[in-house]
Amino acid sequence: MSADQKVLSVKDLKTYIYVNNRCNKALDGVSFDVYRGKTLCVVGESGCGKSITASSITQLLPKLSRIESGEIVYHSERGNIRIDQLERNGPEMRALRGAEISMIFQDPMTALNPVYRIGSQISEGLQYHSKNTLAQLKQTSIDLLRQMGIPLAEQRVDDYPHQFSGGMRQRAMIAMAMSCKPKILIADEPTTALDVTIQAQIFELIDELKQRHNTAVILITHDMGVVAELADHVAVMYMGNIVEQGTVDDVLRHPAHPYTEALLKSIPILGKGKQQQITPIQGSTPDPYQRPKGCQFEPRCPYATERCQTFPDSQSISATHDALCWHSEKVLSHA
Amino acid sequence: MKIRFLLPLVVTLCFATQLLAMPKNSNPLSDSRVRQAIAYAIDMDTIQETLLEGKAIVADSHIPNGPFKKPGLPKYSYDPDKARQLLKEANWNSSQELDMVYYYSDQLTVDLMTAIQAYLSDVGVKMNFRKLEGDVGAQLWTAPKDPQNGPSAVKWDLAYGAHGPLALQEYFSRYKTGDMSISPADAKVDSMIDVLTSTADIAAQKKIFFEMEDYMQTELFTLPLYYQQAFIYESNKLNRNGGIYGNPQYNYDWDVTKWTVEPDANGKMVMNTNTGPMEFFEHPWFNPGLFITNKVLFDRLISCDGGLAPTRPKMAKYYNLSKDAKTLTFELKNGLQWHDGSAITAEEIKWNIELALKVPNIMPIFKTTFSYLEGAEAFMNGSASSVSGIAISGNKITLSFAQVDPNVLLTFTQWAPLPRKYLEDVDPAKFQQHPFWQNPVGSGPYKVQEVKMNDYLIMVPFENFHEGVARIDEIVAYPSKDNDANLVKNASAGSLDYGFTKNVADVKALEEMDHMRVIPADIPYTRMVWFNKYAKN
Amino acid sequence: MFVYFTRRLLYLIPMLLGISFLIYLGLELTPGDILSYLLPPEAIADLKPEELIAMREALGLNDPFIVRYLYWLGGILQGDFGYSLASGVPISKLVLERIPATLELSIAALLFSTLFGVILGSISALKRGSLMDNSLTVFGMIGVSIPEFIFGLIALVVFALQLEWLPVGKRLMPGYDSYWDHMPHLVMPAMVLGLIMTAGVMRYTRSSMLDSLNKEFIRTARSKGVPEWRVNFIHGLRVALIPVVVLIGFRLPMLIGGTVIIEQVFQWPGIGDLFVNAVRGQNYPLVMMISFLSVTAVLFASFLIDLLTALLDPRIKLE
Amino acid sequence: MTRRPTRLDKKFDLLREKTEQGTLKAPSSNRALNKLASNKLAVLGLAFVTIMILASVFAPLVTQYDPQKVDLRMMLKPPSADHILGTDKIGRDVFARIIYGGQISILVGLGSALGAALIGVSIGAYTGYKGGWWDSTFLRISEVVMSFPQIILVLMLVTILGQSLMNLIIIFTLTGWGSLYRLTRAQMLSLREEEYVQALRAFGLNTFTICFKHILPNALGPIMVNITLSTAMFILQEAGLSFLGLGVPLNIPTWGNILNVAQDLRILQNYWWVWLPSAVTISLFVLAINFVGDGLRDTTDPTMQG
Repeated sequence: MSADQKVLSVKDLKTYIYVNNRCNKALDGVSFDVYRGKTLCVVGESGCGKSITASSITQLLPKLSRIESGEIVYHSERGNIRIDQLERNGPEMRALRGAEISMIFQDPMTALNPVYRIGSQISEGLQYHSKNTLAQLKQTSIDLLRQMGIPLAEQRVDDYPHQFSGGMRQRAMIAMAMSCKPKILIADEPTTALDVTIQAQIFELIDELKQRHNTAVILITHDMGVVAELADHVAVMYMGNIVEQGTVDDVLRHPAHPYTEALLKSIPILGKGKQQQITPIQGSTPDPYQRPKGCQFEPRCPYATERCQTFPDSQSISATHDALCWHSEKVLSHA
Repeated sequence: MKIRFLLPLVVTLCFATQLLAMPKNSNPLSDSRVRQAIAYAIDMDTIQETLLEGKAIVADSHIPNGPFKKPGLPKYSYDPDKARQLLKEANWNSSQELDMVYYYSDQLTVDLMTAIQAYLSDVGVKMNFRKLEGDVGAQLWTAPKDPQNGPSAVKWDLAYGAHGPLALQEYFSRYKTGDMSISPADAKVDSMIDVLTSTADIAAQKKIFFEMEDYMQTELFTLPLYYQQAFIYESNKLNRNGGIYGNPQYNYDWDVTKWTVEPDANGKMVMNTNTGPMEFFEHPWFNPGLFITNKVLFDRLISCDGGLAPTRPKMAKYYNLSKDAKTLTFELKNGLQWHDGSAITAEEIKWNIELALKVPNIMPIFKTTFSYLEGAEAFMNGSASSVSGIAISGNKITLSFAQVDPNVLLTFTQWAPLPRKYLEDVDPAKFQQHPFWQNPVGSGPYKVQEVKMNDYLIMVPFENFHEGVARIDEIVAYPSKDNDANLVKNASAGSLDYGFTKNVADVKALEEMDHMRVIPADIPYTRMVWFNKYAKN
Repeated sequence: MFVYFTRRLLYLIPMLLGISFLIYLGLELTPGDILSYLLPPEAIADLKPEELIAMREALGLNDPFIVRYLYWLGGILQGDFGYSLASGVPISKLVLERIPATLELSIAALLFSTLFGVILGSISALKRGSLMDNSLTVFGMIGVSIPEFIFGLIALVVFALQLEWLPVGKRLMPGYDSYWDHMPHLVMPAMVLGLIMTAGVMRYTRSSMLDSLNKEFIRTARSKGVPEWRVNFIHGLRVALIPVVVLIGFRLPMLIGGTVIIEQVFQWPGIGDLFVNAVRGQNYPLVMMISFLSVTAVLFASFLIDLLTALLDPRIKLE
Repeated sequence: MTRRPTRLDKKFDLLREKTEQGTLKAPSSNRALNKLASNKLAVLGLAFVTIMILASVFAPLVTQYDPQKVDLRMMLKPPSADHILGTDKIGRDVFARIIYGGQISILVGLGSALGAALIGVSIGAYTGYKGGWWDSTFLRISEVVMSFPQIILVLMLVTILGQSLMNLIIIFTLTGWGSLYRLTRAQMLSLREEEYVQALRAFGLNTFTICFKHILPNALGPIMVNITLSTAMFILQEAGLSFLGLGVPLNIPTWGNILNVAQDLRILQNYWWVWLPSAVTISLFVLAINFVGDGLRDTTDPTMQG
């Protein structure tokens, strides 16, 4: 994996949320890289900071939150751009959004503006990132919809979101995200609000687009099955940290962090039959305002020792594989 | 006839004068001492100075100051001790609450009621007041079935109101037994009223007025509070050119044709005033002079001075009232015209009088005058097709009366004939609702030019007016009632050149404006407190 | 959509019938007497009871209730709105004469308040928590806390009497030929009524806009890289407007009610003025018809607002 | 190229610092009350409303003057040590009249709002929960009532019932219950689908108990907000009716009736102390109530954060 393939690197990113006059350290030092034409899956329980990571990259954070420190570097064709230093909704940031980095959101029901036609919403970004006539814009919307596999695209382009089914809306969202052929596509749990049967179609579509346009994909999910299917790289998050990251093979087959291990044990794997043993993760996620002192997973960790009272350093397992645990060797050998 | 029948009663009652200072029934207000105590308790002089801002005259009778008022009537000047003493003599029960009613919705009335309440409570009389709602007339004046013993058919004890009749006799004639809701039959009053309403001779009138005033005020049948004045206001742009001032609620010789106004930028003389029509022109047979329209759109047969004493013929070439006051003769001027150019005929005057007899709501003195005509009764009950007491020959009209009406000339100074051809089909019961009153045709110095019902009315001089064409080019009347709520606003903004008001607060404000002048006018308009003297149950 | 609106229109009929019955029932209970309006109280004192009875009979005040109601309703269906008891003028004429004045005043006030309310409300929402937002909120609240007639009277004293910038009141004056001549007269009443209503629209726009700015589609729009004004107005305000329009529909009765007092202050010869006079004079037919017509107007206007909402909100068409 | 710090940044820095030092106080258990207390305007409003209510109730302790005590020799005197707000047209103490006037005005406002709430909430709660024929009937009735311009309905009822204090409260109640009814009904419609209600029903509790004892308390927040706002509205309406001469009879001192003298332009322009104090009192009182209502709304509405 050479460095010129890298499109995005995030280093020691800290993003805090200040709601209700309190400070929630939602991301507390997150680092990872994203490569052209590869899929990075970010997994973790809800509230672990997956979505904040995604919105930090596009600076689409809630109003009462801010990037405290760290770097987000976008390696564009024109050179490196420090996203974290751009003004949130300033012109430079806007030039990246949609055109270079685009997003797909969790709930296609609410992510589309109910009062505008699908077509105009798809081409809205294009309108700002390229010079096109209205007719061209419409044609592009139709083409995109057709690519997304929507039948009768010429007619449906004039429909309103409420006239679309959930799956179709998410396809329209993807069409919208892909309209400017971005370098990075961030999909934030794109299928949680959809039927299981539709989920597979959506993922297939994303994968196909990735391959066709050589787009880097950051897929945020909590579905390990999806990870196994789609990911090139995996980052596992827990309480605002990436506790383990590596290639899909590294992480799924050789988990080096007790949380990853527990996570994998807690979900059934399709095809393994009734005999498989499912062990839920003991304890519950701590209150973000009353965090444990050292390792965040320590209170729930079966490997916990005295040492875990201090925050662990990143342990390199291999060139592609890191874990944030004092006992990663033990975990590795256990598996 | 009646007098002869009642004489013995009067004599009997004269013996009973000693007994008069006793309650006549269970109602303490039937005791004159209680009524007098109430009068002594109220400091009218202070009220006049302060609340009324000096813009009124303290009253000592129904009748306003003038030749018909007896000098030295009892005044009941403020004397709370006397009041307390009288109440004690009359065994006033201090737990009793008097119920006082009124019907005006202005602030001044409420303030006055509050002040009176305070004065009464000072001498130990509890009083609560309330404004009458709904059918005010019925609540005030429903007379009991038995005029002698009652019981009262109305609920109140005291009522505050005003009486401003055109003829002085009317002040007292309403006390006649059976007509009023408040005073048990009093033969002495009845007999005096009979004399009062049938005497045309001035000296005899004066005598009976004096007698009546004295009796009413001594017994304090009703407590007169103050004489209301009317206040004429004019802008400095207006010039009457010698025209006199008088009672602005009625018609008098004010020579409106001679008035001038400073011309506007276009050289046009425009006089702005209020009391323009709001939904319709109010007909001139009920309020003959309250509204500018009734004053200038219609003409009268006789003219009078500012105090409403008949002075000269107007539409008539001459008039003559016979010595016995039972025959009145007019001759109309030649060539009199309505605003549409058609001639005014003597025959039309007769038709007008006959119509007036059938219209229910016309001014009471008009009604009295016309109903005293010979044959009026027969005409009213349908047994005659016309009134026999009206004779026409050419331009001459002769009215023969069955009964003497002391106010017959007064009637003709105020009553205005109307053009027959527009009103031929009118239903007398719905006289006011006739379409004629949307744009009336009259005979006065001004005629209607443009009616914009809710915005304004423009009147222009009538080119064939028999006393010469009026000089002001346009009278613009903005819609209002006779008490214009927007008077001060419009006057400050300079959009009122003439009008009159009885509202003391408005007068003060007008006086403070440099461009306006205010001329007070004495009018027969007495504010009083009526006592309900019937027993109540 | 056509079916939806036809149904919506048909639904008005039983509603109007119910209202008409209630109005008639209510006014039949009035203790007032038309004679009290026709004659001043002093005059009634001079009339005999039998004269009063005769006058009442002549005015048709003695028929049984249901007969009077049916007559009234029948009349309305034939376009006969009855006659004013005071003048005998057809009510339709009286009302028609007054409609332009009231329509002018209320439309001016409505436009003014909508325009300013929406603009200020959006600014408030976008600058949420800023000094601007807080002062607008406080001013808005002060605005709705001052009794409207005091507001009107003070405006009148200041602008008409002291500064002499605007006429003191009234509408048409002699010599006005063009329709626009009387516009200076409209300024003050419309502004006073408009300002009072602005506060409400502003407040509602602010919260609706805040609501809309918190929606997911705002983030979607931002993720496309479009400029902020487009995010805020084309996406945020456009969606926020739907409930604002609905609110304006709800407030139409308030608008008509507001004209009642404002017309009194500024001598504006509209329906409100006619109504107050009719109430004071217990002119039954007139009070009944104006109430009925104002409710009809409100219902019809809310129907129009529904139409407008449907135009603004494509989701409604399915229902 | 660094971002310039904004107003928010400072706040964030402070919060972050406190968090890191561990000095940030944990929020008190009652979040709603806490929030109301942190809303300065609402606290100020509540204080003013409380003071005015107390002053009115204990009026004789606040002022030595009788509000009805006429002194014709002392009319229209400007504020002085004796009469801190001067005297009115018949020499009554303006301050005393405002304090005593508060009794009636607040009674009209609050009484009508509570009356309207009683009718609106009980009908709304019951029919909203029960549904069916009664529900649709009352829904229609409320639609009819609410499509009337309020003042037109009020004026109509004033002519029917006549002008008196009690009648005014009844009229305001009759015309004002609609919005509370709608509100309660809407709350009921959503709450009755909640699982705990299903559970209560499964226990066999009767409708009345479920409705008023178990569901209604959960809908009280918005209802309270509405009651405060109605109170403000009725106080303003009382003043409006006084202006038309159709409100509380003029002999009873109310803020509206005291203010009514401002119609006399001479008073309005020359004797400010006769009308301005009552205008200010009405406006401040209404404003204060509105602040309280807004504060309450913010605390009871979970979607409003920040």
